[in-house]
Amino acid sequence: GGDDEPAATTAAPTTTAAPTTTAAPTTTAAPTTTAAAPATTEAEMTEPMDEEPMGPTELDVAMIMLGTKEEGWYATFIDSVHRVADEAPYGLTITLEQIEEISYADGERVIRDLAQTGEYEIIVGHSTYSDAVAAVKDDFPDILFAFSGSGNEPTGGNGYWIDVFIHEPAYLAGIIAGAMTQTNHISGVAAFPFPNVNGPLHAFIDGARFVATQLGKGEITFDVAYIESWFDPATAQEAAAAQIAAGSDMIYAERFGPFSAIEEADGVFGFGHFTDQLGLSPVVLTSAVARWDAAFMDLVDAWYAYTTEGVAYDAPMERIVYTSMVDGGSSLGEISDLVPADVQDGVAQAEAAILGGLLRVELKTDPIE
Amino acid sequence: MADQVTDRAPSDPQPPDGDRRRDPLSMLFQPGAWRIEKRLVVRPWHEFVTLVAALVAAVAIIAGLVLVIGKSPADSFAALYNGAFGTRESTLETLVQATPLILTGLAAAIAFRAGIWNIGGEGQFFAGVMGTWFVYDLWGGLPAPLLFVLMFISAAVAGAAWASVASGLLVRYGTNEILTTVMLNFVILYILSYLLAGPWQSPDTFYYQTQRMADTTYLPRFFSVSRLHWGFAIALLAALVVYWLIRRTTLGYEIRGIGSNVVASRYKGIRVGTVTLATMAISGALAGIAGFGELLGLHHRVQLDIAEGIGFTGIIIALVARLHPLGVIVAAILFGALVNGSTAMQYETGIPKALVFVIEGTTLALVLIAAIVSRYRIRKTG
Amino acid sequence: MEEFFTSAVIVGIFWATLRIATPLLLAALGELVCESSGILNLSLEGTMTMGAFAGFYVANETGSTVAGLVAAGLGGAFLSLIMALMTVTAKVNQVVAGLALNILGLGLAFFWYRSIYEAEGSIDIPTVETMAAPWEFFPIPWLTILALVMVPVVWVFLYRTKYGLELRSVGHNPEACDMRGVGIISRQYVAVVFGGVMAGLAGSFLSLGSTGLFFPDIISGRGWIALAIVIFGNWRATWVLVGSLLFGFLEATQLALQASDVDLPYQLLLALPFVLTIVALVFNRSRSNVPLSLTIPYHRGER
Amino acid sequence: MTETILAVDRVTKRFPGVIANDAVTVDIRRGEIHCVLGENGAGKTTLADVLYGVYRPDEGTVTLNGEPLELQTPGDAIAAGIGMVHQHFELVPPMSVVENVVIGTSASQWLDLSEVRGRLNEFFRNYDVEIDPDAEVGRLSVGEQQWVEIFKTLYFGVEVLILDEPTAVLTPQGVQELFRILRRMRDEGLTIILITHKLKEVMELSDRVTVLRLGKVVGTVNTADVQMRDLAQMMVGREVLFQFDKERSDPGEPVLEVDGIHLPSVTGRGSLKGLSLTVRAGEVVGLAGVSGNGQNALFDALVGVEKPSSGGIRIGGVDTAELSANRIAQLGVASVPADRIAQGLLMDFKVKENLVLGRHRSNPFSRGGLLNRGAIDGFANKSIEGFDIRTPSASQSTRTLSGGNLQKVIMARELSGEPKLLVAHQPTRGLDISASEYVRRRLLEERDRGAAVLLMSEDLDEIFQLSDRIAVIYDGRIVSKTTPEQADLESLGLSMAGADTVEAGSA
Ligand SMILES: Nc1ncnc2c1ncn2[C@@H]1O[C@H](COP(=O)(O)OP(=O)(O)OP(=O)(O)O)[C@@H](O)[C@H]1O
Ligand SMILES: Nc1ncnc2c1ncn2[C@@H]1O[C@H](COP(=O)(O)OP(=O)(O)OP(=O)(O)O)[C@@H](O)[C@H]1O
Ligand SMILES: [Mg+2]
Ligand SMILES: [Mg+2]
Repeated sequence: GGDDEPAATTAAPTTTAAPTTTAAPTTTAAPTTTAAAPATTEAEMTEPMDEEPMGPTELDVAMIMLGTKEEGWYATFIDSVHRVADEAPYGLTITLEQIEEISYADGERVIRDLAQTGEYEIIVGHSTYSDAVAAVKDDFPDILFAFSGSGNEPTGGNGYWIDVFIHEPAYLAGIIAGAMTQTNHISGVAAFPFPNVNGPLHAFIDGARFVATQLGKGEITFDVAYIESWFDPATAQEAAAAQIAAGSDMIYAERFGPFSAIEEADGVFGFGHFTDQLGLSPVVLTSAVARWDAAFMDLVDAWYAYTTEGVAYDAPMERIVYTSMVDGGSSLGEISDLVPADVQDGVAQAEAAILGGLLRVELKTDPIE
Repeated sequence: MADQVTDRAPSDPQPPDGDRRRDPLSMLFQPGAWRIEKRLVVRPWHEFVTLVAALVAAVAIIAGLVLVIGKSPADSFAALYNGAFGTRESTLETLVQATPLILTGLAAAIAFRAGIWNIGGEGQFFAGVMGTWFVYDLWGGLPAPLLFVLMFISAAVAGAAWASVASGLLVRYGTNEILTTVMLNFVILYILSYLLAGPWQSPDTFYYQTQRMADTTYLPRFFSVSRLHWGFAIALLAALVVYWLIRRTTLGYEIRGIGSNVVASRYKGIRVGTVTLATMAISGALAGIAGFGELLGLHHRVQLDIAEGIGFTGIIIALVARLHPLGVIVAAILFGALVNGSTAMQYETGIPKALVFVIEGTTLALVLIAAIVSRYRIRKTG
Repeated sequence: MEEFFTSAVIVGIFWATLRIATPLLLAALGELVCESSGILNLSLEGTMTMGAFAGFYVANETGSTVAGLVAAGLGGAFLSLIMALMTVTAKVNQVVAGLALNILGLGLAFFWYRSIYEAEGSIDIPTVETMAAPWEFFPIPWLTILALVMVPVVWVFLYRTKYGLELRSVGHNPEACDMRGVGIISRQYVAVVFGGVMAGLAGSFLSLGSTGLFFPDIISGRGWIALAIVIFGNWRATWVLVGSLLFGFLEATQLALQASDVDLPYQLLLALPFVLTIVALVFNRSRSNVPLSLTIPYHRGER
Repeated sequence: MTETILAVDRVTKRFPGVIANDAVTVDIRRGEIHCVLGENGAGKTTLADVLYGVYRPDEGTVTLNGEPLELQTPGDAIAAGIGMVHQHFELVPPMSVVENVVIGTSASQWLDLSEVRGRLNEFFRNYDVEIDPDAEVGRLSVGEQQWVEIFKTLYFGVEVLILDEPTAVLTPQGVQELFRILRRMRDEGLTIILITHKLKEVMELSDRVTVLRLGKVVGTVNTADVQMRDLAQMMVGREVLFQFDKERSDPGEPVLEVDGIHLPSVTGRGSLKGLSLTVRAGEVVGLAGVSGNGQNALFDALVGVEKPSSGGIRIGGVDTAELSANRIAQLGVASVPADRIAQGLLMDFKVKENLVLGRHRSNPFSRGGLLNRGAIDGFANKSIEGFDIRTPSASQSTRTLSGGNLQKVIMARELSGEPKLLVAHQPTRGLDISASEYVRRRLLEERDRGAAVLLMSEDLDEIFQLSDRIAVIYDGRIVSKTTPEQADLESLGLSMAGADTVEAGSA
């Protein structure tokens, strides 16, 4: 129709409305649908009733990790991506490429190379890589970069910073611990004194102290061992063993490893972190589970809006953080049968209170002791 | 031969087996009258041929593994090459990888020249990083040129100091330096971790990391497209300086001297202790400068995993380069190419990261063997 | 603070010391024999990783810890066989060969693991039953017993058998042995591979003995510490034992301190074992037993 | 007894750049003592090593008792009944005598040292030698180590025994002792091949002699039929003179004054127990003694690598007891160490670099910390010229130089500074006649120039030839002093063996 166009315009003053009216819908449609494929306009005009899937049908996500994907932090993220993928938002087929063992030092190079392959629409990593994202993101404006965790600095633009807090389920776990401890001594085995590490630990002890006072069990002592590594189960296990020796009988396993030590001792129980670890060991009573579904979905939305409507990426200059079980950032894992019914009830009540907004679990991120 | 074994007194059942025939590899070379013997002179093409053979073997093995996991070797090697030298960007990125390795390679080379087994390049690298940050932390406000000089000196001094702990113990108490340097690698990481958790921790992040440095302290880059920074030039310069030091100065003479024969050196009045201290100081300083380059050239903030095995890789590079300062440059660049190429391979063709290590390890092992094999020849005799 | 000295804590430290020392002791004893023959094997880190994986894999497949241990030994033997080929046969510089094999060992184990367990998120993290304790009164994995038993075994082998004597002679003066018809190559192969088997077992203690998991960085520096312990122990089995226990004790203590209310910057606690090892070494002034031709390759009839 | 036990037939052995054995043909008869005579590098050791399975010949055959001998390793040779005592000891220093003997011989898998110790003591008693079977070999004197080497080999009960220059480290009595034993062994039916380049020994001991030169057999003769002079000619290929005609010396001021120094034994290099000694300008003082009596310790103290615990050393009037090695060197002290490769040279260095070792920091060889290559090259070429060092170029790797040439490098280096004091320890050890002649002449030239020369040697001929005065060291002290004119081998040998412990006053 390119040739008639000048004709139409010249015709306009002379001839009557007839041509212009026909022209009207196309001309009005034109600006809005420039980004979209021509098929869209046809769809709109022919069958406006039932919507054909529009725009992209595939979303390729690349995820880079400091360690291996067994590590809880990544495992739970991968779980979330799979859950989201199963729901196929916007009818998208979402695939996840996982790249392990990329050190902070290599982050920028790897992220840049990944972007250059042009295969990935979203590239996510731990917030260790935020520096790398900051360095790379402007060279690849079409790609959405994201990093998760409490760590680093926001980058804005197409660099999104997402996070979740799991102190609420940790609090609930603490209730179990406080109710079940014999020795009034409970512990945590953790990586580094970071906020995402300290938050749940504080909540865990608060939950425990809460019930302890309720049941008049008296003062609960708490200690945490930082093993100075994101993944060293052997040391984590020794740390737990030391705590057990020191009289602790409820151990919050912020890292992999303690359960095998706990299994050795009797009357000692553990709590999982990040992922639902009930299946990992018989001594696990429950887990504080991190859920990235919502956060990841935000990324998908942002990307989709950008690709389909050309809505510019505009990452907020602070974390997009899902802080509670209410907004879906976290949940309490399955509870072991070893937990007495009345305790389970107590937990259920507390959980309800949290979900109902009646109970606010305070988030403390300062190092313990 | 068999009868000779039976000839032996039954009282001594052990057959003599010091000979090459019982030596699996050599058996391959021992049909009849063929004989392995050492070359009096090893010509470049000897080395070249064996090197090529080694690379072919490496390629074969890697191709096998790639097939095992059901990927295409052709694509994989294409990706490997592209990742290493395929484009101008990747070539420059390879040089970026090589930059710290040249320096830690030199650090190892000069120490080994003196017969001192400095396995502490890793720790001395971090000492350099800490030295750089220390100055920035105190006098970050100074005019850039002055600040650079101070940071550079401080990095070198810090690396030297950390190395001197080991050499001091070695000279004073004869404490084995392999042990002390290995141990000190661990110690300094904990010290750094402590600093990053406390005094040095960036107020606005919770990681064990410092604040990001002001961009006035970024080392200038050569091409806008790449990350190749002045650290590379510094590394090349360092290689020339070390070469000159070893060959042209009396200190270099004495360094090689105690490396060649410490007893004779002492008899001829070389102060072995002093030279040992000097050598380790230089070695540590080089590793420290590597830290300076990585911090100001790439990362701009101190982190615990700012480097991964750079010190150890430096040792490999030094020995692959036969401790020759200029050879170190080549070896480092090739290693950088191997690292980048194989990571590219990883996401181009979706092979697991694990295979990257296998590729690096296999190639290294075969190249090392080739270097030795090239010193021998097989001759027909009798 | 006084709470720190409760008997429970002391007992805890005692067993923890043994547990932490076990992999170090196994690896260090193997390395002791290896170095006695004149070969410095720096690839312990990689060899232990191989053992940790091989043991984990087989135990996971068969459900038998013993089978796992055998596999771990073989896994270690495999990498050390490459080490022997490179250093004994091809006479590659031992330091660089060791470092290269560290990379290779880690890679092979990780590669193998991945090509078998394609873990997807938290669903299927493979685990194995951790090793049982031998007796009621000995509440830690029985591999520890083996490690302790290996101390006198290695000592007797090195100092009370003909083969051990010859192996040590090879480490001091291979030419002298060659001139006596003592097979150098065979002995060095035996020593290196023995070291590999021990390192493999050491690695498997971490996967089968303690955590029931495998992951690439499972060794995280313990191989290096074992190497240090051999030197610290001045190439004597008994002192290697002392070194391993000392190290285990310090590590256990610092973890116990963290579990107590004693308040110290924990990084300094973590650094303590390494510092004290150096200090101990400085004050160990007895004559060195280092094998005189350690790292020096032997070529017959060359000079 | 003319039956051939070992027949070497046209054996050729090449090394890169050298033909060490060139179609060598020898027949060894059962129960004879057969000397193999030749200059350094003539190919003696190589021949022995071929017979012992260290090398496999490139061409030619060896037959033992008529059977072709296909040796792959020394182990095979031992199995076939051939034993060898090497020129350079093959011992494991940190281990005891017994353990050294056991290596490769023990029958059982379990070590039974007591049994070996028993047989060893028997041996030692039998040949009356004083060695503690449990002593650490590294701490034994060179002479004692020599015995250990011999007994190690005999322990196998071999039928052919090869000894490669075994007498280098023995006293005259020691040599006599050894020869007595060797004769006895021969009479007991053992076949002995003795490698040497000392003509006296050949004449005294051997039944037949084979002379090698440059890898070729010059001839095999019955000892009875020849004169020493003939052998010397066969060996060197020209006339050799045996006596130096050196004119009397006129000693000047004392240059070296050692006054009762004590030095505790460090790393088995012997100890000094109040040794006093004076060497004047322009004289050669010969220090005779069995190795291991403190010569090493004295050498170390004089050049300054060890500090005496008490007593004084004055060189040119300066107290050097506390000075560092290179400060002492700067006083004009030159030294020729006993083990040229271990103590004198950097084998990885170029020849020219070794020629300036020790003076590399001083003018003109270095300026402001930089090596002055021009000066070094110039000096190197001059030295190579002046000392007739056989090397392709000044930049040749020292490693490939021959023993004699290595020694020349050291002499050139040490003498170039016109030293006030020259301490020479075993300067001709392992060198052949021509090389030795050269070195000795050089020492005398230094004396005549006015240098004080202290010559430590275990070769008494050398001591007699060169010395103006002779002192005997025993157990870290000077036990007797004499002159070549007054002294006779007999008494000297006795005091070397510690017969007279009469402390002689300082000279
Ligand atoms: N392993 C070797 N590699 C190269 N050349 C060698 C080797 N061994 C001996 N040669 C050379 O072969 C020749 C013969 O050496 P050989 O040691 O047999 O002489 P020799 O008669 O024993 O001398 P000496 O009296 O010094 O012992 C010499 O030129 C020597 O340098
Ligand atoms: N390792 C070696 N490799 C190659 N050639 C060698 C080697 N060692 C010695 N040679 C050759 O053998 C020659 C003689 O060496 P050797 O050590 O036997 O000295 P020599 O024959 O005893 O001479 P001299 O009489 O001066 O001591 C050397 O000049 C050198 O050419
Ligand atoms: Mg010679
Ligand atoms: Mg010889």
